[in-house]
Amino acid sequence: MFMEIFSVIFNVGLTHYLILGAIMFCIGLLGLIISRNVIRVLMSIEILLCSVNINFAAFANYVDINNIQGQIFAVFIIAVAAAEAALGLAILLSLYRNKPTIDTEEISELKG
Amino acid sequence: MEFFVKNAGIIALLPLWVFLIIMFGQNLSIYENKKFTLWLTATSTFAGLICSSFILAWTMSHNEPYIQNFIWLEAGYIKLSVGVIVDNLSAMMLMVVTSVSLLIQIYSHEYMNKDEGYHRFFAYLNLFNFSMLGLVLSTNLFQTYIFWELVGVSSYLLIGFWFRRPSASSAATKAFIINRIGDCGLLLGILGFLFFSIIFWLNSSDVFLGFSSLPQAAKYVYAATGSTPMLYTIIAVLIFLGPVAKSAQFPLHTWLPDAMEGPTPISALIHAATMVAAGVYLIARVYPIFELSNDAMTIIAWTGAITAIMGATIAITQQDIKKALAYSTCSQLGFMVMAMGAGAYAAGLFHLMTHAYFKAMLFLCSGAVIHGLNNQQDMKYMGGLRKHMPAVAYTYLIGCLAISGIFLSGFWSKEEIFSGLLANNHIVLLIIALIVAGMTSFYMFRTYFLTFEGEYRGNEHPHNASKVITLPLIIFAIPSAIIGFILCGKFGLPSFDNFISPTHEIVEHSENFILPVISLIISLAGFGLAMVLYVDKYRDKLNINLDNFIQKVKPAYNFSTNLWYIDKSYYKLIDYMVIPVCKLMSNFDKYIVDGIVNLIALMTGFSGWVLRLFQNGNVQTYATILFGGLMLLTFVLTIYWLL
Amino acid sequence: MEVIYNLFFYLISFVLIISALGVVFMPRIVYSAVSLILAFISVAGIFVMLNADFLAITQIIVYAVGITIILIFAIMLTGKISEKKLWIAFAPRTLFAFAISGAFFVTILFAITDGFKLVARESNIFSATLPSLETIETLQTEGTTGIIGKALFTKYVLPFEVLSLLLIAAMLGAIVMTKKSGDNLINHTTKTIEED
Amino acid sequence: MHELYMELFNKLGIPEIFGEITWPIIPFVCVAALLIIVVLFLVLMERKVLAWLTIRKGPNRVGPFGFFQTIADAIKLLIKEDIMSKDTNKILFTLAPMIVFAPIMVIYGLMPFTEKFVAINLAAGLFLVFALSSLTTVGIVLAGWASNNKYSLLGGMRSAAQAISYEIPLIISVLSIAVISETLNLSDIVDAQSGGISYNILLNWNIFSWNIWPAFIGFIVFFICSIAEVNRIPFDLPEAESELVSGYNTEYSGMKFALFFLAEYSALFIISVLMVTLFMGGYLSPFNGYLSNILFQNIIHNQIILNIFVHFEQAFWLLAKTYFVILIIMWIRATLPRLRADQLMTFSWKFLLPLSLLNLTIVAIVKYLLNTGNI
Repeated sequence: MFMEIFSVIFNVGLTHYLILGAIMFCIGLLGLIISRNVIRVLMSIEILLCSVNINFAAFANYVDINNIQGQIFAVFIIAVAAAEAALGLAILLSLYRNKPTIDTEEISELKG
Repeated sequence: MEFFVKNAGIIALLPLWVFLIIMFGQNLSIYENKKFTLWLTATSTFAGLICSSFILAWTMSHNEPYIQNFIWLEAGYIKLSVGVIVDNLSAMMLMVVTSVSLLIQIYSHEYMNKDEGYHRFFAYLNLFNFSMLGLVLSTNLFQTYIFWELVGVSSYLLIGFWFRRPSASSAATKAFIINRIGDCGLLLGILGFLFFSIIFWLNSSDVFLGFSSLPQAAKYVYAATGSTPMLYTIIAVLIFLGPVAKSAQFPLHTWLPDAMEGPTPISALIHAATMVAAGVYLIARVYPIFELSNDAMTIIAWTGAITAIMGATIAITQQDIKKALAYSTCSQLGFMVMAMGAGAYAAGLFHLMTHAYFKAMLFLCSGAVIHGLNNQQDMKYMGGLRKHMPAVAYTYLIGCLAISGIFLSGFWSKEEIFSGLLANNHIVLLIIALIVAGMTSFYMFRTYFLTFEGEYRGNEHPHNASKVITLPLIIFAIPSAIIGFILCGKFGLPSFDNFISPTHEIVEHSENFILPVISLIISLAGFGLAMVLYVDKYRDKLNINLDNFIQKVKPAYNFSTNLWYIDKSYYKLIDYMVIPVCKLMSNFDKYIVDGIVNLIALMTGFSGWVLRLFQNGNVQTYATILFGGLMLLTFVLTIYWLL
Repeated sequence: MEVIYNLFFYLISFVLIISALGVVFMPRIVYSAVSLILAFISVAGIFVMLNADFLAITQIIVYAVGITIILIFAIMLTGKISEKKLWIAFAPRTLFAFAISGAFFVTILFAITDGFKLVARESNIFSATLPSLETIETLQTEGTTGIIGKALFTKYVLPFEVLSLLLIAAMLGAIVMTKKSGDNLINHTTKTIEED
Repeated sequence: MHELYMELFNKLGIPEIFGEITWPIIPFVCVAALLIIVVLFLVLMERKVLAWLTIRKGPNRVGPFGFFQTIADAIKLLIKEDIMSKDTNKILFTLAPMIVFAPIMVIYGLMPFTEKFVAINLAAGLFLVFALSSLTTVGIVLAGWASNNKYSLLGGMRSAAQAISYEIPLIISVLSIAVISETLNLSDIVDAQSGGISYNILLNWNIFSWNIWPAFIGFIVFFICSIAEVNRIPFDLPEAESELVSGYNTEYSGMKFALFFLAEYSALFIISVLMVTLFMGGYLSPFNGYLSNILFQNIIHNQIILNIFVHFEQAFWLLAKTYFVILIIMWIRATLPRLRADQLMTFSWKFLLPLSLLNLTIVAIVKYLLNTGNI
């Protein structure tokens, strides 16, 4: 009984990758919300995107090995992430120029 | 030759390109030389003219029309398409439009040269050319409608060309609104027709509303509405409403005289030769629909007749040279529509063609006169201009002879109309037509004598028109003089009837010489009356006092100068009927509709106030709320999915 | 071989999770950046294990180099501030964040394992097993580049083109936003040097 | 080879799994040894060549003609005190040289030195080479930042800007090679360059089917960009002595400096190998077939031994071409002055990038015409 459960857990399959993706997603989510530093928020967003990519690649490998469409989507996500990072930096810098802070607690221009 | 036919769409697209080039490039330095715009425009139109002549030659030898279609939009099972049709009718119209428009463009270069809106003018001109040629080349009613509207827009833009003048902008608005009434009718008619014939089109191999299957479709609709012939007549009359507005027929004609506020070349091109003729063209295109309903035909014929006589009576008393010509146009269009309605299909189109040339020329002559007198339009201040501008005077004379039906082209086309009316037993209409012909002759020569003969009564020093202006006039004089004779179909010459209506049964005219002789006599009588009344020499000799003469026929004279009181009654109608209703509706809108909207706005504002409490300005808090919601959603969905 | 594969998976996953946690919880932002590089390279390793060689290399070249350098530049350009220790926020939302991500993880885990069942996984769509050895063999010798390239230029050509537009728009946007007002973009460098 | 290795484990009674795990490490050990030797030789070569070009004597005290000079240098670096100033960021300061050095070492494993001597033969090897070589930039930036020295920081920033700018034309020019040979595998790229252009005598020499001919513009772009990528004169702005003291490695000494030094020279070597592999036929001989086949086939009849000779000959050709390229790079170092920072950027974006795109277009068109048989 114990050996059976151990072998199920130990032998890596799709589920393992999905769980890994979920863990990464939760870590990214955590970082996105709790960080006080804008740059760290950007980093957390990258982690979020990475976790999605892991899931895509895992599905491509286990479900759609002949067409690997998941990988193609991951390529798109990577490109979008690059654009997002560049724009994030640009926004950060123009923010920093207008109000010299990168502390999210101090940035509250959206207050309604 | 096949090449030109297969690429006939290019003729229409060339002006569009030129329009875009001029419109988007008019601030570039290259446009400081105005010749660039002229060359661009004239070259494209000339290319169109060459293509059109090849197409015309092709249609001479081919009876089957060439049709090309592209599906433009699909909505369910309704497929609407655009395309190109090349048959005798469109070939003729192409020829007329491109040739008239080329000459007028050259003329405009001189006429508009000092104007600041030169490039805009040419851009609009090209837009008009595009829409008119597109209209001519349309394969189906739907496409026709699109270009119909485009033609209206370019007409609107050009009437209001000098938009800083209040009269011009209000004239443009008037033209637009009145055309809207007609277009509304046309659209309703097309939709009604489509509604009854939709099953026919689905089974047909032709495109929806295609002209080539229109006769069968009309028969189908006639059968479908068989129990209520009234319905079919209503549809036909609704379709006819489009031409009524566009061709300035009786109830909706009031915009055309006002449209003379636009530049004179525009009056010549759009409001005399081509666009107003589009109505007649449309009647010709959908002739199979009208043919089936006698009531509709009668309505058309009588509308034409009333317009013809009304235009003629008003034109007699006009002092403004362009207004006189405008009412003359009205009257001539009435002639054509009357011919169409009476069954003389080819005669109407023949008159359309001849009229296009001589009326364009007449307008250009009047433009030359106005230009030469520094924008003086009133004939009171003209006279004796033959000495100052002989070329203009002689071409104007040729035009007058042509329109009055004294031997030149108008004679032949009018003669066909008369014989067509006679052949279809419309004796009343024939009498009206003959009277109108006499009046035409009278008022045209009245304008001629007032303008070019006698003593000069104005203050400005008249100067002669330049070569660029006179050259198009002289070129125009040639077709105005001879085209009727060439195509009359008698004396072994080619017959316009055979060319234009190979599919329609040709009405055999009774070859009598009485009718032409009568019409000639009547025209000459009109000419004589004008000479007696308006040439000082003869008037003095016969001792006629014009003012006394007018006093004697005061009620009729007032009726005519007040434009049959139509405009005034329209204004009264609007004042006492439309505006109160509008006020009522406005109040409804203000207090009830707005009240509901304001209530909703208040509610939104309140909920916004509540939601604003969540907005503390920190983006991450928003992210928390967002992901919290996402988490809840995921949770619920997972539970729902697994259980 | 299977055992090695599994061991490698756990090794890389461990490094990945630790470095991802490092990104979030490192007190100094530069360490976070270095930790991020490690995380990205680990993700590339995961891709290699999933027979996605093209994706792994793209991951390195875009994430581990491109994005990381952008982030390091951002750290350096805001140097004065980032040296102050801006750690996690002590605000009510931090508590919420822990709760939400925890609940999220549990929910996803619940969904993936079909209600925490360890054995009976055949019933749902995740019951896919490792593909056949020949397929993996061909993928490993020929690589996935060819397949992805063909797909990008045939089936996905429209998204691909739209993506190129997006990248251009992002580039232009970034340039316009970071440009100081009144800067002459073209001659800026030469001008400053001439002034010096 | 693999079986032999496993048999060894069997005989010694060690579980096979350790063999499986250690087997992939062996090529890296070989590569590391190769790397050390190459760098030792390159340093000596550079000093000798520069001396020759500037009519000096160069190192001539240690050993015959100063051949052991670099070994002495290496020993000096190893036993030197490792200084770290007070305000440096200790962790990153230590980590940076490793981040710079490690990817280059992996790239050595990807290179086809001979037909068989390829540690990792990947399908997308070419792509991986560029991914890894760009990783070094991160290390340099971190080194500059961790030094807590403004010259170092400037050097690091410049290096990053330069690397990113020059990587784009570099990769686009390499893309043309991928288009020509329809693969990203480095061995296949080399094989695709064999055979000449015709079966005629002389025209069947490999030299005529080198990629340098169809992608000549690409070769020029690649050559310039590769000099910039390894930060050598005239593109050595990150470590310009006259402006930035020594750029990002100003604060480094001892073993950490040695790592930078090692990385720099191995990058020079590896980029030359890459250039030779992509454009000049790699390990192939420029003639039709290998010389050793012709020379020894009547003397040695054992095919295996003959093959070993062929492998050595392949290594010889590769090294000969590589050192030729390195010689030219050194020659350029001795000849040209350093560029200005803005000239560097303008040159890359406004000149090299369009040129590389032009090259790609030409190659693509030629390839299309060849494939459709229109030429």
